[in-house]
Amino acid sequence: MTELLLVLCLPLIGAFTLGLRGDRPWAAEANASFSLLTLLAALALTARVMSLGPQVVLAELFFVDAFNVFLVALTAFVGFTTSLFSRVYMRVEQDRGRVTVRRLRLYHAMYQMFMFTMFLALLTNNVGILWVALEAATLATVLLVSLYRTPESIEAAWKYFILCGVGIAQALFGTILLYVAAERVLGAGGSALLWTHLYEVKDQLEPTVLGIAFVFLLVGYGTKVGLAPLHNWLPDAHAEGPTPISAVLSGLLLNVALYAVVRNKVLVDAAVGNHLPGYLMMGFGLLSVLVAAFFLYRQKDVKRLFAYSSIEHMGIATFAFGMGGPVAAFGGLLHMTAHSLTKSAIFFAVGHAVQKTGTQVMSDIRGLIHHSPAVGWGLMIGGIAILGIPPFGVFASEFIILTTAMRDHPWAAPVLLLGLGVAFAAIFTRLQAMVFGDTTAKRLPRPPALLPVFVHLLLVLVLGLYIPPYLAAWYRQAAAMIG
Amino acid sequence: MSFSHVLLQLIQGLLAVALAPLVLGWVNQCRAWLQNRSAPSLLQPYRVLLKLLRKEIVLAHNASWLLRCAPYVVFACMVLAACIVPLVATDLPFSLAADVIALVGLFALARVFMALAAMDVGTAFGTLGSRREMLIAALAEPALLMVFFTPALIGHSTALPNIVETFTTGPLQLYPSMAFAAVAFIMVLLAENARIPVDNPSTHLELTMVHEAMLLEYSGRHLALMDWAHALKLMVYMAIGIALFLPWGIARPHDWLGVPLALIAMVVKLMAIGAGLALLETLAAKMRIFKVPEFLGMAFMLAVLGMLIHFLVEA
Amino acid sequence: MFWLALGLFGLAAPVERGRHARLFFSLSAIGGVVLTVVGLAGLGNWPQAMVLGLGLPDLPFHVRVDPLSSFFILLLGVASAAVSVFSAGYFERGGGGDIRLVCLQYHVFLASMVMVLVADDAYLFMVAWESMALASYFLVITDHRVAEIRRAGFIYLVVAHLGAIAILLAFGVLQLGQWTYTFDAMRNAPLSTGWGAVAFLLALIGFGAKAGFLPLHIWLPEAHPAAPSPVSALMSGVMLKTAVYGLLRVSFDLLQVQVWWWGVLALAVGLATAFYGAVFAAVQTDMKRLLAYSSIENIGVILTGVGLALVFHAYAMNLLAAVALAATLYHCLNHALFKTLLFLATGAVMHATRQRSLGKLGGLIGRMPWVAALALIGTLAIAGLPPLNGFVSEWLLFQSFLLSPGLPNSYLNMFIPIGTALLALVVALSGYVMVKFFGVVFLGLPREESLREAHDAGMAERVAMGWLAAWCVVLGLVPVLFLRALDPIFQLMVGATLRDSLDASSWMFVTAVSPEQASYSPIVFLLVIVAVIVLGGLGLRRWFSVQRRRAPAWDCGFGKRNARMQDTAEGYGQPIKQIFQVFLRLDRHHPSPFDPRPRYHSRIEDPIWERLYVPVARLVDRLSALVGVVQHGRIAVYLVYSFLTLLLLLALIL
Amino acid sequence: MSTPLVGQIINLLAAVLLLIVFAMLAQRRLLRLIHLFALQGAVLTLNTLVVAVTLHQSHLYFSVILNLVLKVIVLPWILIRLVDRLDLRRDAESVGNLPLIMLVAVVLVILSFNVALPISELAGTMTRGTLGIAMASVLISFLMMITRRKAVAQVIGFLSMENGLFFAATSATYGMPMVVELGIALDVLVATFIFGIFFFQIRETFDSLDIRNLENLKDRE
Repeated sequence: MTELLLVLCLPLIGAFTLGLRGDRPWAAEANASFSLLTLLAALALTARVMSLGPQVVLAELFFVDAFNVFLVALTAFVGFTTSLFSRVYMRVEQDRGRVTVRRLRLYHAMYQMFMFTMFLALLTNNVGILWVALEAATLATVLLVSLYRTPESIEAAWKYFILCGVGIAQALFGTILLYVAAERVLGAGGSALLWTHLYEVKDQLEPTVLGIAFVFLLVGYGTKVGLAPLHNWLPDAHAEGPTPISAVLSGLLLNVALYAVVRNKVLVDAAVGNHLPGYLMMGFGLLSVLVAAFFLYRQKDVKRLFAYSSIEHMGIATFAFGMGGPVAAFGGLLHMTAHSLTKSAIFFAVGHAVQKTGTQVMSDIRGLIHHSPAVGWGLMIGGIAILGIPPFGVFASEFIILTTAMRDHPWAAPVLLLGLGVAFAAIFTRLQAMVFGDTTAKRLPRPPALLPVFVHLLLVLVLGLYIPPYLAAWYRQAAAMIG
Repeated sequence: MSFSHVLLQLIQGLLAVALAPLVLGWVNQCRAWLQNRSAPSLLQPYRVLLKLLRKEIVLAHNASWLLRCAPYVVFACMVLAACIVPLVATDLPFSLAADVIALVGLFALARVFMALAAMDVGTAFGTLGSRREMLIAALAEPALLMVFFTPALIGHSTALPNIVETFTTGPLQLYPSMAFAAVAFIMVLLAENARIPVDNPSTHLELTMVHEAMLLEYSGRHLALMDWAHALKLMVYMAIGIALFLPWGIARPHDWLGVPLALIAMVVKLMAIGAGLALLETLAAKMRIFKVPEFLGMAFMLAVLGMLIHFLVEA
Repeated sequence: MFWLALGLFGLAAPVERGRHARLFFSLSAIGGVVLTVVGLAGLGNWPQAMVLGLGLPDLPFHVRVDPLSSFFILLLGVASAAVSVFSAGYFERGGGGDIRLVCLQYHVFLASMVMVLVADDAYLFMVAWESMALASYFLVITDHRVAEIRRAGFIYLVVAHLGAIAILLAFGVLQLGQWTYTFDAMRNAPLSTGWGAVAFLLALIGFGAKAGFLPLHIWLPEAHPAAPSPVSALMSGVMLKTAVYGLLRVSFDLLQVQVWWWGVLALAVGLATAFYGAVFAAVQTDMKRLLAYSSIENIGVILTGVGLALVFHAYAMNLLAAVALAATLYHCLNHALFKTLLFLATGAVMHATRQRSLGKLGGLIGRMPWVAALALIGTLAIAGLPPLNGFVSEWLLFQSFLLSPGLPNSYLNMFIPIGTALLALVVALSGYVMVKFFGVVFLGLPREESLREAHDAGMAERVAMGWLAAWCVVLGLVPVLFLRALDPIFQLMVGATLRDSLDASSWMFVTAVSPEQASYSPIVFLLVIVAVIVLGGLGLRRWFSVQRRRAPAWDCGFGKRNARMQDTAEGYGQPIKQIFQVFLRLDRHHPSPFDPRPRYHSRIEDPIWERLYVPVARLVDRLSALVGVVQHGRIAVYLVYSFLTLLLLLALIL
Repeated sequence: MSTPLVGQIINLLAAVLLLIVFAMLAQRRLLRLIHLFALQGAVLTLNTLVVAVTLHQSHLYFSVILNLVLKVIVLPWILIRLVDRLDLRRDAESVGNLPLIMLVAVVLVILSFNVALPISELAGTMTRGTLGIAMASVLISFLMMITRRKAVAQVIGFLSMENGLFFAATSATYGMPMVVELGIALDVLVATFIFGIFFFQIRETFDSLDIRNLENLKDRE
């Protein structure tokens, strides 16, 4: 209860304080410490939920169960590490005169605001509020994408804004339809939009309406997940914004959007009966993997490269959830976790690499391990992890997903094989060229913040070799709930 | 394995080693007659060997130990081969030590040593000879193996004594497949023993020679051993041919009376084959080195045909 | 018990940060010896399994040692012991790269190979498998400033990863959903023949990518020359065998039923690979490339044996299957021994001369007698000559080929013998290749002045190579004893025992199925040959006492003979080039007769690279160009995408 | 006041809404577009009011006020202020191939009617017939966003899409729960502000609001 409120309020308070005082030199530290407090609160919350089980609080306004609590913990953690990274990163940007103090204030305030929207989206019990939160997340990040005020960044932000706005509007329509269906069962008024109530009656809801509703919801939230062909905003936004923002977009926003999709899918699945939603998600997933793979093959910009790899991995996770069943769902959850940890770590490393070489063009980044072995190895290991090579967590999830796919949906296996193969070749050849060979990197005034990178990678490594029982228990509960 | 067996084994081995130059002499004599030249005496090879053994050894400056070991190894291999092939009797203790495949391996060992030794000094001719030798061998081996396949199928064994047993015991039976195999075997024999048309044993014309080119750096007893081994090899091949294609007369196990008869039979057969060889060499002309693959390919085809015929007609 | 060795590797790995590379390498050498003992011991006794705490939930790491895996552990132990000792000397004298990193990766590599061999569930197997690939990749690009080396490493890892995905899918077929990832569960999984075939094909592709079956071999000739010699030795000698192990494990252990055409497929691929490798090895001019292609050839031979065993087993002729399997396993071990030995020899040569191209070596037998002598043993062994070990496996393989006409399938009866002939050709060609290798490197005159001050290998190197050479000889001389030790494997895999045929005659004689069939005794070979040499030598000295004289080599009276006149590697391969031209992609350019400074050069390329991989790459290029158009840049177009998606889905759902 | 009459009124208003959306789709002049948008908001409010009065839905009154304030007064006011600041009063743009677009719009109307049919059958509200129109106006606003080349016009399309959604909410159900309504309204408001900020950013970077300048980030050489 209190923890939950803390998780929600701390970022909000942080947003306002930093909005007012964000131009002070200690802003970055304040940002980090707010994130730290949030993380502690989130941990307390998870501890509570682990001991007492799912809870619904504040007049059914919020609820916590196995599914969202681990996402909350993950979000808080990545938020904290990213704030540590951004502390150093933004200082360097400031030294280089790419951002003014006023913009830094905006940056910090919006960072906290974004975290708030994430937690709100995860914790709310109300389908409508979930929508509101996700829209707000767009609003919070869009100004950060255009933080540098370069033509490209403004263009990217504009596209991000319009595409996600439109997409999310479809989601609202879907939500309305959902409400229509729910109202008949639960009667008018607030309760008809509460997950807790909806889940109780999920098999009495009207199939056709929910079918149509799901289409709108999938297109809407799918835009934010970055499923092809709705993904076009994603690479631009990732490439042009500040790197910490790319990290949280990839690591958190996509996850939360996928969370929304999955929640709705469970509902619709139960109502519709036939496996249609699952097949839709599988289709989107496979398409995303393929399209992303071929895009990866032709990238020149390092941040775009990893943005597309996010699309690919979101595709894999979507495919997993589409397959359904406890095992596949387990794989999907594991994949979400491992991906957000790994990808944010990669973006940290990339950020430092870009600052060292002063370019995002991969052909100009060479031999990182000579001047800065830590950054080089960080990037290398992160890349290896994200490419699904053991003993890292991404491999564990891909192992589960691929084997299950081979068993239950063999037709999908060749597509996955092709997609993963092309993606591997595409990413690895660039990775190798950037890390090894003769160097083009320069020294930096400030030592890079590599702690986050290696903490993340360590966690991913652990996930690949040993999943602690309580975590496994979470996963299994969540998987049982959504599978 | 009784004492008599060991004795028999020793006799055969020594006999083979002793007779090998004679066979060579006989072939040369026949060839001389056929080309109506005045023939050298039968014992000429012995005289040559003796002369070489007495001569001093001249080694190139950068000749290594390999060059000096090779002749002994090659000679030893041939002696062993001569001990294994049933020449006069089938129940030789050593014949258990190798079937035809192992025999091929034995020849390969000798060949490789010869080829390596030829490369040792680093003259153009040595390497030329060694690479041609290895090439011919590489192409001859498949054919040889296919030749062995048919009798192995008939005799359900790759051990020469057993094959001889199957052919000699029981009613006389005609195997058309064996005819093909025999022709193929003769072709392989010509190639493996550096005879015309593949190689010319009696020339030192640089561009055509194969076997002789490898021996250019040898002198004295080394050369003697090499030549002797060469003669032995020819004889062993003939003996294999006999064992496979006209084994009648070879002494069965435990009939000691058969041994003298077998000796006579062997001499006759060797003389016949030698004459035939000489005839072939007279009729054929030396071919270009890159015609050899076709020649051996032909042998291979014949052997395969033999095997197929066995499957179609006899099995 | 094998945890001792494993722990040693595992422990050696993290502690690497010190600079005492020598200490660690010798430690791991001891580990190798321990593994050897463990493997030998494990051959006899029955499977013993255990479960580790790590792994996925509900899927802890299962570990199991049965005769098959302990055989490969033995193989790994023998080879790694030698390589570690060698590396102790090699890397100290600057093998290139950061010694500590190399040390770490080297031990991770070894440890992961052990894990692959003992893994008993799909997950652990895949983890170990990929870590193996990764560690070896990093070892390959130790000297990553060179562009070709990076390229080689890249090709290697991509092929390896694709193969790994294929293996993963194969396991996906074998498992029955719901976390049944342990091999035990897979063994008992009822599987339709169709699915079994899918699993087998996936496994063949996956493990083939690692082992280098045609046409997945292309990484091999790139990666082996790129890596430091000890690493190439390990990769070629041991890592390829882990792929064979995987194939055997899946096809004989996990898959319950075999279908005859699987075996035929394996047989065909194996023969093609072997032939291909032999021909290409014959025309190489770089000694490590040559050895790499010869590895491809040997792997082909091994696969041929696997194929035969599969065919026999599919027709329930288990005894013959056992013979074929014996040949296969024996050849695995042999190849691990002599290929490692030869790669170490090249390492020593490169250290002494800084040369890798055969065109620049020669005459080293005088400068490096030790290396030359040990390399000679390896050369004779790999050329398949009695009485060394290489010949034993080939003899067994030929025997099982000769037994094939018993098959109840007349097509196979007629085709398989022709395959035998192809095998014979391969064996003979490998003899050709090895004569070329040894002759050009060690014999003749030094082709460069720099070679005159080449130094012989150090003590560590000699010990390492001596150990391997000793194994070659022993395994060559007493095959029976070793085959008896292997017998549990045959009982486990094909449910037949060779005991009676092995015990039929004395320990000196190997027999395939029965003494009447065929027998072979290397001991007799050796004894007679030695006896003749000794007697002959003594006799000659006794009766004909002549003196020996050194003189310049005979140059046909030409008088200006020099090192450049002797045959180069290129020249030595020329006849093969001529005869097998159809299989090679070679661009040759002859000088015109009026050329003042005539130069002849010819380059050999892998046709499969041109005909298969380049087109695929082009296709991906074209597709990605196609896809690129989608990312159009115009926001309206993007809106249209989501608009159409929406309408499409609506149409779909109504 | 008998229900059918009310129903007719509501249907009438719905028809008017559809008409307005078509008009917006065709409208070239920016200022007119804003006026139309305000009008759309007004009609929407009226419609909600009618429903509220007839059915005494207390919370609908609230959303009536919310609508009135936000969509009729505030947003248009902001937009007009922006237009003044960016002096776009005279601004007009060419709207591609108008007949074709109209045709597509008609097709969309038909489609959305059919999609909405099953839903409106089981929606218990008396206003259910208008759900099709709501969906149609959403899709047509979507179409408008696709066809427009000026940032402002695109934003107006976005806002009118929101209107359509709101209309859908009132017609299919009697409005969403209060919290959600508030949240949505807040989002829309903030969104408009941010759009405003963007106008200036775009303007000062590209010195034009033509979004054809924003086509450089792409993946094709």
